[in-house]
Amino acid sequence: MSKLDFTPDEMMTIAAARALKNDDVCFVGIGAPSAACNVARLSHAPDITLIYESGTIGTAPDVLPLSIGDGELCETAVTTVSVPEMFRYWLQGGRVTIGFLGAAQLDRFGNINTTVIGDYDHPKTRMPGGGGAPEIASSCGEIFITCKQSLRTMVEKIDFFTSFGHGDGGDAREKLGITTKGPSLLITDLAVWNTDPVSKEFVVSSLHPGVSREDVQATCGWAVRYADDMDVTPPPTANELKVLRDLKARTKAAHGGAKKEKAA
Amino acid sequence: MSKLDFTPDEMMTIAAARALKNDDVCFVGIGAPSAACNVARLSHAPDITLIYESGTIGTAPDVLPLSIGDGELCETAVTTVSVPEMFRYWLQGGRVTIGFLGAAQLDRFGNINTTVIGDYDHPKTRMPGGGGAPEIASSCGEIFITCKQSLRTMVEKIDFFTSFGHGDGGDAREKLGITTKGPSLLITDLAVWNTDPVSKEFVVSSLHPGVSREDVQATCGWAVRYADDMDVTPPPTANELKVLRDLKARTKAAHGGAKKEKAA
Amino acid sequence: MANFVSLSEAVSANLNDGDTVAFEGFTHLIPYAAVHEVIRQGHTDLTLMRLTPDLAYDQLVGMGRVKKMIFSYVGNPGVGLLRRVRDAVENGWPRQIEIEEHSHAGMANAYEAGAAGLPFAVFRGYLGAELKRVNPNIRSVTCPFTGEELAAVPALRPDVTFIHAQKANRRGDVLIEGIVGVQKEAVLAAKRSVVTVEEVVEDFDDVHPNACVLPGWTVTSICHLPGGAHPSYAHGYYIRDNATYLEWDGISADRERFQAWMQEHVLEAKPEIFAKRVAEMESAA
Amino acid sequence: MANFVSLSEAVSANLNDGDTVAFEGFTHLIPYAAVHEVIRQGHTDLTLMRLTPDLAYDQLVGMGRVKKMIFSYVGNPGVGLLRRVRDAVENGWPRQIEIEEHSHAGMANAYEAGAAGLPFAVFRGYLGAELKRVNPNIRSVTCPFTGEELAAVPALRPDVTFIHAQKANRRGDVLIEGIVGVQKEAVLAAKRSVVTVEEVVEDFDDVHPNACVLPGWTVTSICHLPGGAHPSYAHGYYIRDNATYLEWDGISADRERFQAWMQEHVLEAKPEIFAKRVAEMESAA
Repeated sequence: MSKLDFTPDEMMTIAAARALKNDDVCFVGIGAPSAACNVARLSHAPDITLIYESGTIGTAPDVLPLSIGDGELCETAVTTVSVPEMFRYWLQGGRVTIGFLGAAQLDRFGNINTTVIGDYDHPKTRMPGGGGAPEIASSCGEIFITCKQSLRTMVEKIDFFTSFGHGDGGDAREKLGITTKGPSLLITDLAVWNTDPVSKEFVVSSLHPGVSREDVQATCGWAVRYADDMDVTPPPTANELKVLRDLKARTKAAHGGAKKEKAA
Repeated sequence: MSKLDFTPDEMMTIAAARALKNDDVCFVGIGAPSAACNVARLSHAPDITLIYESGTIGTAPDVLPLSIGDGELCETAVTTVSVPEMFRYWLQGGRVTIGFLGAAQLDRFGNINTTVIGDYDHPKTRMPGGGGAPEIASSCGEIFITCKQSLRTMVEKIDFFTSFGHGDGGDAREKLGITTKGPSLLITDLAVWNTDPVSKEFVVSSLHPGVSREDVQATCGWAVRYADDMDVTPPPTANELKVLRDLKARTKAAHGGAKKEKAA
Repeated sequence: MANFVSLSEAVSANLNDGDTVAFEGFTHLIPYAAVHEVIRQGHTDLTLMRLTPDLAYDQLVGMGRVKKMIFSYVGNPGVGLLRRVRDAVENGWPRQIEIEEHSHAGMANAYEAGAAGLPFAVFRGYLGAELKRVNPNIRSVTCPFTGEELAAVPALRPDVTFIHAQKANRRGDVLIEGIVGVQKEAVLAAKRSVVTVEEVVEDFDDVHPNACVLPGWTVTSICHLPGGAHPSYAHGYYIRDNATYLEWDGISADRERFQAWMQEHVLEAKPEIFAKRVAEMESAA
Repeated sequence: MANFVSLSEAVSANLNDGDTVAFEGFTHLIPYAAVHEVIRQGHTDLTLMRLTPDLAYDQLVGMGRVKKMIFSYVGNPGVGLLRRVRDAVENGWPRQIEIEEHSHAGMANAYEAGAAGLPFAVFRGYLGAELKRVNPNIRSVTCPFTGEELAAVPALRPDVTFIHAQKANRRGDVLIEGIVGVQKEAVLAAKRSVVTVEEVVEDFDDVHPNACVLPGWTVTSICHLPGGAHPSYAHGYYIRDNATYLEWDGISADRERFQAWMQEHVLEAKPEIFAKRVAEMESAA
C-alpha cells in the first residue's frame, strides 16, 4: 500500500460509518461495529438510534464503551430496558433496521463463527460464543459486518455456525423461514463488499485507496469476486478523520489512563 | 335476626378480614374483598402484601379504591409493574398465597360465574366477565370468596364457569392438573363456610351472631351442610368496627362528595 | 419518527373504517379525547380490543361504530355493568356485535406477544374455565420438556393503538408513569399509534433511566391534549372523576338519554373541552 | 421476608455444594463480593448459570468449583477470551466442566419463563444456528394458529441467585437502577436469593413508581456491602474499573499467577476490602 494520511483501520471504520443512515435503528456489536456506529452518529447521522444488547436504547456515548454495558450507555440513553425486554420487544419485535456485527471467522456467505476453533466438543480454541448474535442475525432488517481481513478470519469454511448468514448461498434463508435480508454489506480494512443478489456471496464493490486486488486476495481464504463496476472507496474526509480520531482520543483518555483520571 | 350494633355487611367484612394473616400475599378483587383486605391491613395484619391486578404491589390505600386502578393504589405501593408482568411474574409465578374473590353466581364447590346469566351466545344478562379471576382461581395458593347470600347468587348450578373452583367436587382440580388448593373459605353476611376436605363442598362452620340455620338456607340455593362442631362467629370487636367504619367514612368523603372536595 | 399534529389530523391520518383498534388504558390514562374524536369523525365497523372496555367502549358500541369487541372485563369499574354493551349483546341495539372474550391474563399475554413479534402467547391459564368452550382462539401447546399442556392465544396486533400519556419531549419520546397497564405493549404491537399527552417538555433529562418511555420512532402521531384522559385520570396531573363514572350508570340506562348526552358532550364538543373538564380535578401532586 | 445478615452468614445459609447458582449482572452490578465469599467458604460442584460469565466465573472455574456452566457469552467484556474457562474446556484444568450453551435471547427468555413460573420459554431464535445441534435443551414448538415453528428452551430455575443492587430499605425492599439486566428475573426464578447492596436507606418514598424494585418478601437475605460489585460498577456510586478487566487478561493467562492472585486477593481477603477497592472509582454522579 502507498503511504496515506490515514490507516486501513480508520478507512474501515469510516467506510462502515458511511453505510448507516440518519433514520436507522442499529443494534450495535462491540468493538469495530461500535466505533463505526458512533462515528456515523457524530458525523452524518446525528439522529441514528443505537441499541446495545445491555438494554440501552437510543444511546449517545461521548467515548466508546469498553463493554456493551458501560455506564455511559445508560446515562445517555433515551431509555434502558431489561435484557429479556430487549430481546423480546426490541430485537425479536422487528424494530431494528441494521444489525452490525464483527466476526472471528467469516465465510463468503456471511455466516459467522465466534464459538470454537476446531471441534465443538474438543475445541482447539474456545471463543466467547454467540451472545446476542444468533438472533441479531435473523431478526434485524439487514446485517452489516465489519472485520479486518486475514486468512484466519475470512475462511472457505467456518468451524461452527454461530450466526447464520446466507448458509450455502441462494435462497438458504427463505428455506429456513427467515424473512429478513441477512448480510448485505461487509466492510474490511481493505475493501467494501456487497452481497450478490442471487448467489448471496460477498463481492468486492470498492477497494480502499491504495489497495490492490492482490492485497485483498492475499488476506482472504476464498476466491475473491469483484463487481463489474468497481470503485475506489472515497478516502476519509478531514471531518470524518477528525471525528474518529477525537473519539478514539477521548476513549483512550477515559479507559486507558490511571485510575484517578477515570473518576467522573 | 336480633338487633345488633353492627350490620350483617360489617360482620361479613370483619370475618373475612380475620381470615388474612400478616405474612399473606393477597391478590385483591374489587368490592367486598377489597374492604376485607384493607381492614385486615389496618388492624391485625399491618404487613400484609396487597396486590391489585392493575400492577400495584404492596399497596396501602387510605381509602377504598373505587376501581382496581385508582391513583392511590399506585402512590402507596412498594412498586407498580405492567399488567403483563403482573400476570406473568406475580400471579402465574406462584407468589400469591391468597386470591380473594367476589361472586355474582356461586355454587357449593366454589365455582364462580361473572360472565352471563342464561346462554352465552344469547344471554339474558351480560355481566362483566372474568377479568383476572380465571387465573387468580388457579394460580393463587388458595382462594377466599366473599359475597352476600341470596338465592340469585348462591345457586345449585351456575350458568357459566368463569372461574374454576372444585368443579363437581372431590379431586376435580387434580384431574385438570391444577396444583393449588382452590376455594377454601367462603364468608357471607350470614356465616363462615369452610371447604370439606374430601367432597370439597362448602360447609357452614360458624353462624354470625343472631343468624339462624333457617336464615342461611332461605338465602342459599343448595342444601346447606353444617359442620359437626358449629361455632358462632365472634362479633366484631370495638376496634374492628372502628377500623371498618373509619375506612368507609374516609372512602365516602373521598369518592362520594362534590367534585371540589375530591381534589387532593 | 413521531409527528406532532392536532387530534383531528391524527385520527384522520391513522384510522380507517373497518380497522382493528386498541384504545388502551388500565383505569388510568384512558384516551377518552381520542375516542370522542373518532366518534365525531364517523369511523365505523371497528374491531375494538381492550382488557377493560369501560365507558369509552360503551359509547362507541352505543353509537353503532363497533363490529366486534375483543376484551376480558366489560364493566364500569367499581360501578357495575356497561349498559350500552349489554343492550348490543342482549338486544342487538343499535346493531349486533361479535365478541371475542378472554381473561386479563390472556389479553395481557397476547399484547406482550404482539409487542414481541411472536404469532402467539403461551401461559398457564383457563384451567377449567368455560371461555375455552366459547372462544376458538383459546388453544393449547405442549411443553417439549415436561409435557405440560399450556394455554395459547394469538398475538394481538392492532392496526392502530391510541393511548394517553403524561409527557412527550420535543423529539417525540413519550413518558408513561404510574399504573402503566399494557400501553407500551399495545403501542409496540400496533402498525400505527397515536398518543395524546398532558404536556410537551423540552427533554427527559430528569426522568428515571428505567421509566416507561416509548422512543419517538416507535410512535406515529402525538397530540398535545391536556385533560385527554377525563373522566379517568393522569397520575401527577389530575385525579379520577369518580362522580362521572357513577353518573354514567344512569345516562347509559336509557337509549334516548344516552343519545342526547352523546350529542351534547361528544358530537357537538371539541377536543379542547377536556382541559376544562379536568380543571376541577387537578391534583396538587 | 428478607433478613439482613453478614455476607458470610448469607452464603452459608443459602448455598450448598452441588447447587445450581446464578450470580447475575449484565456488565453492571456483578456480585463479585459474593463470588469471593463463596470461593472462601469452599463451596464446590456448582452448576453456574449466567448470560455473561466474566471474570467472576473465570475465577470460580479456575478454582475448580464448577461442575457445569450454562451461558451465552463467555468472554472478558471488551478485552477478549476468558483464559481459565478456556483452560478448563480445552485442557480439563483444574477439572473437566460440562457446558450448556445458549444465545442471549435463549438465556433471557429462559430466566423470564422461570420468573413467570412456566416450564419453558418460546421465542423466534436459533434459526440456522448450530447451537441447536450441540445443545439438546434447544427444542421447538409449533404455533397452533400459524403453524410457525419456534424455538423452545427450558426455564432457568436456580437454587440460589446472588445479585448486587444499589439500595435496600429497612423493610428489605431492593432497588436496582440503570442497566438492570436479568437480575429481577433471576431472583424471581430462584428458590432462594441473596442481595448485596451499596446502601441501606430508611424508605423508597422518593423512588419512581415504576422503578425496578424487588419487594422484601421476594428476597431471602440482604447484606450491606459497599463496593460489592467491583471491578464492575454501580450506577450512581462508582464507575467500572476497566483497568482491572484489562489486567485480568495477564493474570489469568498463567495457572500459577492466577493461583497466587486468588490466594492474595480472594482467599486471604475479607468482604470489607471491596469498599476500599472502589474508593478511587467513586463517581461524582
